[in-house]
Amino acid sequence: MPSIAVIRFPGSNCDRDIITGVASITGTKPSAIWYKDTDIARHDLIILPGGFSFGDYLRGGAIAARAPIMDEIQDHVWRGGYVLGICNGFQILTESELLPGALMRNVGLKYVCRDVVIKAHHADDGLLSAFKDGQSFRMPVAHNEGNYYADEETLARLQDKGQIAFTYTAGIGGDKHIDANPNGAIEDIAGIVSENGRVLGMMPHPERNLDPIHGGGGQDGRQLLKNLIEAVAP
Amino acid sequence: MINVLITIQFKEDVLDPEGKAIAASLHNLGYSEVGAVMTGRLIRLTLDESDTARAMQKAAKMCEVLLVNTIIETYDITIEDGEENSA
Amino acid sequence: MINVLITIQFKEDVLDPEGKAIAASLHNLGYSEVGAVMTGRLIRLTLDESDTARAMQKAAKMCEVLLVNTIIETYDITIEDGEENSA
Amino acid sequence: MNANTTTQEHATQMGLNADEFARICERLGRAPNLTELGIFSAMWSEHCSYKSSRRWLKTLPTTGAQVVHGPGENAGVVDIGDGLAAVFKIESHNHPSFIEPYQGAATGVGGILRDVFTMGARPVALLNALRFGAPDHPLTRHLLSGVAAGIGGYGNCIGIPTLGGETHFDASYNQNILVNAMAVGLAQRDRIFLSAASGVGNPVIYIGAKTGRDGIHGATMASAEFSEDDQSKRPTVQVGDPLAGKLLMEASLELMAADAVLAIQDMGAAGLTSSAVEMASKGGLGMELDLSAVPMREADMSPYEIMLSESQERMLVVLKPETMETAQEIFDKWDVDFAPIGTVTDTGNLVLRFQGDVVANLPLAPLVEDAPEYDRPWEAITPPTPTPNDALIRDMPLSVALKTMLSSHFLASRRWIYEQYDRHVMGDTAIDCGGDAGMIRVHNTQKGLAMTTDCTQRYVLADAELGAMQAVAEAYRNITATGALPLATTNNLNFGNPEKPEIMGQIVGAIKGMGAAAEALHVPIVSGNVSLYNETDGMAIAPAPVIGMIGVIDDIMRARRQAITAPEESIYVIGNEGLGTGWLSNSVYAHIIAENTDTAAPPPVDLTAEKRHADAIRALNDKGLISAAHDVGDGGILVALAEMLLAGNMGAQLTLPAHRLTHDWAFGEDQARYVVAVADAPVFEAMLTDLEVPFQKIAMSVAAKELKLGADDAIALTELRRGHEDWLPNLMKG
Ligand SMILES: Nc1ncnc2c1ncn2[C@@H]1O[C@H](COP(=O)(O)OP(=O)(O)O)[C@@H](O)[C@H]1O
Ligand SMILES: [Mg+2]
Repeated sequence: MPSIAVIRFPGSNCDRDIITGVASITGTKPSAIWYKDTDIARHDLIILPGGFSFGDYLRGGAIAARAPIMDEIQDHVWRGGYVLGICNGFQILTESELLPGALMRNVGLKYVCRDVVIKAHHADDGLLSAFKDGQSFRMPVAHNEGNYYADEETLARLQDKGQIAFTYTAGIGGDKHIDANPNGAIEDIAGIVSENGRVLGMMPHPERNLDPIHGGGGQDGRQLLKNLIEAVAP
Repeated sequence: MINVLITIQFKEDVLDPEGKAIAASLHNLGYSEVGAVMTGRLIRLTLDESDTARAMQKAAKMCEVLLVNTIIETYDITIEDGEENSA
Repeated sequence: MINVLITIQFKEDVLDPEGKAIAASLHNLGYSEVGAVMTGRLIRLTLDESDTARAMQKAAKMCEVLLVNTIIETYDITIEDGEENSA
Repeated sequence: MNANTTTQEHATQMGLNADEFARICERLGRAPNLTELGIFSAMWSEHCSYKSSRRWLKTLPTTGAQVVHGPGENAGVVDIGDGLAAVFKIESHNHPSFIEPYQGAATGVGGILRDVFTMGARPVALLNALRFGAPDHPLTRHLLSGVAAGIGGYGNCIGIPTLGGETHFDASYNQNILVNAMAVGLAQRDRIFLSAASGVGNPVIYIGAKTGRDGIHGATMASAEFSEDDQSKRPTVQVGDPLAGKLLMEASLELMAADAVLAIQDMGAAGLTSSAVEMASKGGLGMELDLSAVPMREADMSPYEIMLSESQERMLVVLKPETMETAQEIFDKWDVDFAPIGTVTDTGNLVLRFQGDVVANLPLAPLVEDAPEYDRPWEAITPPTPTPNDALIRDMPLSVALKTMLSSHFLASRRWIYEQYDRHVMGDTAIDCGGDAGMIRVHNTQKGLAMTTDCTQRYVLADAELGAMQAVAEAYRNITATGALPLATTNNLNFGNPEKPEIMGQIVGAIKGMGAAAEALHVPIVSGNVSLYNETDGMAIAPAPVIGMIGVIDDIMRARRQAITAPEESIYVIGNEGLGTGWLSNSVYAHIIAENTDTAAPPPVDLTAEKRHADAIRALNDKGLISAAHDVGDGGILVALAEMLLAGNMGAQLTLPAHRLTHDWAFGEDQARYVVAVADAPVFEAMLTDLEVPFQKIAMSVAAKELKLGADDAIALTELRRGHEDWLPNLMKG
């Protein structure tokens, strides 16, 4: 099993959730690392959890992205380590330019918490390697700023290099009366990976749909996390 | 066409947690010379109007009616050529 | 002590849904003379610094490092006595 | 000491009448100075002293084997087994939310969370109860969007799921909206922290955000009637800082876990004043504070302002002296201010120093014990007569009436609101908004904790005693429908001006009805809040004694939702119509379809039947016989059934004989009833027959996405859904 650590910033609030979720899959609790501690060297996968790091003041993830621990994470990436950012973690990854583009305010100008269905894209290496093309997952999103934006050139590059990891797909709800895309993200983008496939950011919360008690009924989040963990240590 | 710039800030006694967070972050980044930080919003409008005084008046009305939360915020209106009016 | 005003706006080709929503509300309220509406943020800092040129430089650095997401935003810095610099 | 003594004129400005001021002077043997008068006015305000309601609140049932701490603490504490306790309370932020809906609602959430974590509990869920004016009133959209965003803004950021609530519209709230927020927390039963100070000489520590001029005199404002043109009383609006709230919460819980805390109290209404006075007086001791040591956000604050500020995210703690260093480390880690500001004394006085001078010296006893208590004159309610069913038009096809009702402001989906709330954070959500009650798993256990808020104010307006009883009964059913056992109650009494005998009559009636129901249903009232003077220019709100309730289920896998998700299940009503045909008087049907808005008699409540039917539901569910359950409330049986079908996207065919399919039957709001879906009908029926509980099979679920009401009446689910889901988004679009 890969060694996994979860970074906690002041205002992170899905740290316990992802720790519990991962532990229920691997049988081992990921380490929790307080952002003021900077020793992350011995871990394979670093997870930046959801929440409101530093209150999301200024812009979601902006202040956390400038914390010293992000230099360590940068080094970890250069060393070939893996990083997963969920929701606020994704915002931190774009703010720190570990991933291209930006997460802007939802077009609806409101916080949105509801289920979405996302479709995965396969890549031969990196975190997407265990996904099948078109494999779909249902799970909740919950965010104010999930509206992914990239300029044309960046977008073309993302498409070209297969960096679009997840896209929102198909309406949901009783008779699919709820839009597929919850936030106006360009090209329905729900998650992207870095060019080397090792840094993944996504808005939906797999840790919120992996237990039999969870409302969606399914456990798609469990499968999604399993795929990621498998990719880190096949 | 008149371009109007409206800047909106918190009233003096109102807590500005965002300003506080930004100040702390700038200090952490080594900018110890930063003192108080205050945040606000700005709104830029074009008005199909030729008279600056009237544009000013209308903008003030829009601020009161919609754009500004006058319970906690104050605003300034600038006609883009430079005139200014405080509220 | 130097007072610095930073105004931050979306780049031109970045969608500003809030601006659009405000324009629609103003039209609903009968302000048909309102054309484009753009929203932005402002940040006011005091700097413990005596030289305006240096203050300007430092503020620009802070914008690049933290205050502005240059992928989607542009900024202007004004030293409160009136000097201005565009980026 | 400062010689600026006060006069009646000052007292009047602060909301104290001549009797009250005279009593203060008498007990002090002198006139108070301005700071002291401010402290008295806050402590003796309606908000802090409950002077109009206290006498009646004492009559409520507050005990039971499950009760660990009843009213009088920051929140109620209930034993949920296995050494664990649930800690919960509801609180209003009505006036501030009308002035500034976003911040008012946000700080309301922050405030109720502090009440819960002050007791050593980790908050695990939030709920709310909201009342807005008529949907087409010019302020409604602005207030609703601000309040919903504010509740989400705080709750989402601090990372606690919002799992339920209720939203009603009524013109009586046009100028006085209601924003009640409830928080639920979990603690070790033997690790509850209280506020009574102890240990003479022990340090008193201020923790949390800095003090500014926010909300000075908020408590007195919450105790005064509004006048539309009176802006002068409006204090600086409090702004919530959920990040500061989160850090304060984590630091406080860590401090308590480190065994450093002797007493702890949040600074809520009346800020430092009420927290210091309460801690010292509950401990039977005294306290001396140096106000110069209080962390301040603004320059030149006076002692008066420091004592009365309602800045958010602050607490007062009495620490074990030997733990100062540990405490300091914890607060450094979380970047939270930590300032020793005084000591516990044995003088029985509150002594305040500022820049070296004593600026106030008040005996605590008069502040607390001598707070006025009024036996206000009240007019007993005369229960109105019911509108006979025959006086109501009943000729529309059932399907059309159903669709109209489901897309009315009474029953339309509240999704637009609750999609703005994070409902899944903390990872233990089993049932979120949109069902009867919310439910979380008690972390690391198999136990479920169910929770709800309820009140049907049009019933209360018609008959306060019956209406309040019904509110308790409905909350009880909502918990029961999930399979959980209701445990205890909190309440928020929202009323107009108690100095009017008819309003006082509503208050007295509601307390009686609520008490009787809580007693009969074994759900003691362990906490609560009173919000009076919800009036503008003499117009009082429709009274809303909002009930918050929690319940527990031992095996969360047995929790039931309202969605019918399988075809060919039998659908039953449990319980029967009170008058044999269905109670339409003052129902949603009467208001929306028959356009009869009389404040006519609401349905009667039979507490014995409520209890018996609920016990039956639990017994059936424990045997695994129920696959979906929903209580029958607003709109009656057909609305309940439609909601279950919409939730599961499943059709149904009514199986009752045509002559039984009346409007009275379909839309009557008789109490003590549930609609359930059942896979094994014979066993189910046999068991109910044994239990002597009335039941009736009404329908079968079918895969076709349609509700078939009879030979020539049917409606597609999409059509029902459209109006139901679109009403609120359309309203908010304007
Ligand atoms: N303000 C709100 N916040 C969260 N959930 C809400 C709110 N208003 C209504 N709801 C949800 O909408 C559903 C319907 O509410 P209500 O009509 O009061 O239900 P019931 O009649 O079963 O008590 C409930 O699940 C409730 O939790
Ligand atoms: Mg309800």
